[in-house]
Amino acid sequence: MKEVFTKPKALTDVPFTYCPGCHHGIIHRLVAEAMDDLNITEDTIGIAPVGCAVFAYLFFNCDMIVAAHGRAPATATGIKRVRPDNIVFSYQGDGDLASIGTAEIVHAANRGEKITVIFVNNAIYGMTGGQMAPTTLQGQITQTSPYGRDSRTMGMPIRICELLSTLNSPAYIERVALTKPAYIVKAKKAIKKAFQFQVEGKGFSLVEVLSTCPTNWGLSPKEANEWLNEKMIPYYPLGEFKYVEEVS
Amino acid sequence: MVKVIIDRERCKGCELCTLVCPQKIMVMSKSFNKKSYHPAEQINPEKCTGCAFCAMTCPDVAIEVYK
Amino acid sequence: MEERLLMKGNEAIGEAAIHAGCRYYFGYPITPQSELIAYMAKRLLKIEGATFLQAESEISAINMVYGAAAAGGRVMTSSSSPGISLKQEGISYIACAELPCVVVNVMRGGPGLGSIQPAQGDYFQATKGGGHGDYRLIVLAPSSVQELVDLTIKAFDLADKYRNPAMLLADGLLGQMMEPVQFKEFDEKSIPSKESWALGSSKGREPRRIVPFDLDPVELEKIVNRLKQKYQDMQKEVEYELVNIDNPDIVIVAYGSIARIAKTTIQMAKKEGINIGLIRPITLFPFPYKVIEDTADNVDKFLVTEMSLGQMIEDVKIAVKGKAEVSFYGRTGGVVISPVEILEEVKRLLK
Amino acid sequence: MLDEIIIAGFGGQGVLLMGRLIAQAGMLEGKHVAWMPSYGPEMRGGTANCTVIVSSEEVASPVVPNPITLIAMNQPSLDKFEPMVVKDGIIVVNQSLVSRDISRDDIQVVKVPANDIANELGNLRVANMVALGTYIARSKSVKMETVFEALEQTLDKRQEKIIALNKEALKRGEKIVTG
Repeated sequence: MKEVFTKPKALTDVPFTYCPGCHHGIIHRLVAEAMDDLNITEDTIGIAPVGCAVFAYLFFNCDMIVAAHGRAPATATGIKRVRPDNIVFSYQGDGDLASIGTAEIVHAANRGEKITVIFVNNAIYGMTGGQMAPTTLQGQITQTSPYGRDSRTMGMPIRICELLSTLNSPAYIERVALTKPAYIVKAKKAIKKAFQFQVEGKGFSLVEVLSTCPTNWGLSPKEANEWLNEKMIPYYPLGEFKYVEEVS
Repeated sequence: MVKVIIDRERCKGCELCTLVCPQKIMVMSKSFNKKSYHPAEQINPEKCTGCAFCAMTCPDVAIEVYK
Repeated sequence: MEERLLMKGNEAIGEAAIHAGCRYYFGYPITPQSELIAYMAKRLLKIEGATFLQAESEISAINMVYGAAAAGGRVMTSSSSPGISLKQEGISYIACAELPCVVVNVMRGGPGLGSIQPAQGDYFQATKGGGHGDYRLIVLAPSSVQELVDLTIKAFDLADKYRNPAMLLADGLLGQMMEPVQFKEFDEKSIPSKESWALGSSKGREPRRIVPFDLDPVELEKIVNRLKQKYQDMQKEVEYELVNIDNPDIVIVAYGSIARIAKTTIQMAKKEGINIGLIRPITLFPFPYKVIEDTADNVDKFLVTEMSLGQMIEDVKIAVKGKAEVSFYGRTGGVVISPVEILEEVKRLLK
Repeated sequence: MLDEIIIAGFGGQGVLLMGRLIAQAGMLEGKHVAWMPSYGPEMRGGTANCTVIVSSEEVASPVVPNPITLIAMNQPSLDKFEPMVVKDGIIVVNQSLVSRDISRDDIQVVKVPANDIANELGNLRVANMVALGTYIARSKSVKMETVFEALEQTLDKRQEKIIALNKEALKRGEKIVTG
């Protein structure tokens, strides 16, 4: 029989540690598929963040390192500068990338570091139990916005793709979602493209993946998908924000 | 002939596969696995078109599809 | 004999690092070490394959060091007191991950933003870990521009030998002053290969994972105990200088630039018939407890002088074990002690 | 031999370079030397000073509270450092910018109209070299030829004219002492 769909080789056999319905697993798989497709697994060095994905180092069949909270782009920079021939990716959540690590991601992007960033935006802090993230939607209830996020005192949710697209240096930036098979197909293409850009030495690439956190949102996986479609996508529009053919 | 293999022990019963199956032949089992989840299972396998949407959407890489 | 060059301390550190094969530098400007970052830029940007990067912050810089060290690069960062505080989290990670790197601290007055004048208020931070958790740095304390060179090179070698961060603990006085220096020939082949543990291509081997944590406390304790063993092994690296230690009236214990100032005090005292000895720790971690203890068997007065409220004195007291009286003289906030002040204190103690 | 010198003046008068040349020359003559600048915000427009030690023995403290020699390039520097000079020490004072007399009578004073001479040479910026020339002639801590050599090593070799002008200024300063 012909394989239509099997587990990518760039994933280990270790079962994911995520909650039922959490999109991290899908994203891990898409990253692994991209590594398989481009035949780069043996040359890839991955960086796990602090957050739910801290265990990502267990799941990928390549060299991995765990970075300090928010500092993955800096750690990636150090690795890539020493090993420019390796493929370096960081995997970061919204608290990690868009709050504590804002300076690191902005400056790595602005320097045009030749790295690939997978940014998982689920609008909440997962590992610490559901606190407000910089990407939490207006009115969204979390442990630290118990009456709903109030933009008058807590600011508006940060749109990272839009923010980074104002910079000159990034080569490729796209936002995707995973709530429908069609979206997953697009997300896979985007993640592969982000790695492809690095293989071709084109520069900094980032894919923001809108994802669910059923546990901390207090929704079933099905309801979480619906909430993401109805609430998140209108505020975080999907699509390509930056695509530079040739980087000078 | 399509063959869908579900790793019952990897499955966490999130039901996402049941939502995307165009043939509505992915359902949740009444039995439970060692982690105490009701794993997904396929009914009426002859109706399966092999679109692999179930596998694509599975967050735990618990589904494989062969043709 | 190698050529003598008149070099500023900060620049001498930079040249020594490059001399020792350091090809990766990440830093952020701060007085009084800014000549060092500028020097690294000037030199490394002209070396093919090397990296000089002015990071967005000290925090980023140390995490770039973490990445570069994990990838097997000979890597350095430098800063001064407030900037070193910002690096502490990263240093703790690097220590836990057992990666080698060199961190230079050209100390200035503190606490807070402090002053930009020379001080020694970061002794505790440097020698007791500095960040969170049970760990230690190798800490070397130069007291001349030549020693800035020699100990920078040594810091890289010890960092590699123990796979542990090493700190060069200088101060603004040493960083800013100029003295003649010589560079001994350095054999780049002496740099140990990192291919057995560094991240890179996993072709033909199992993928590697550098993980500075373990959520299982029993497993984490094993890691920390392994570090402890390493710190015990480091004890054999103890280094110190003894001056006039045969039967002195009193022994001064001082490190870095203050030890040099104390040497002038010793010369001045000699003219007045006072016999002062000096113990100058060159390694602050590991600390030379034994030589101080042995000296305490024959001398009943110790004077510790520091540009702080008194930090190293605690280690001296541990070493002396109550066998002698240990006094302290210090200035803080960036005020440099003069040889005369120390002499007056010695006379007061000998009365 | 030992000289411990504090050189002080306005920022921009080139006092750090004066000290650097003494140290460099001392090193070239095989002596022990140390050079220590004041640093910080005062360098920008305020006063600047540096300490230089030239010695036949190893240099212990690079910090010199009581210099053997003071080169005071302006009045505030004289006011600040005059009381610190050791008994029987030397003060080289830039007469062009200091109007008052030295108040102490236990030290030797050498006056040099550094800015006036520099002005005669057509470039006020070499006033520092005039004063340096005077100091070297008076103290003999290093030889004038070695200072020339240090000058050539320190300044950009392509600026031959500047080097020549600096040497001229050093010689003019020397003449204040040698006559």
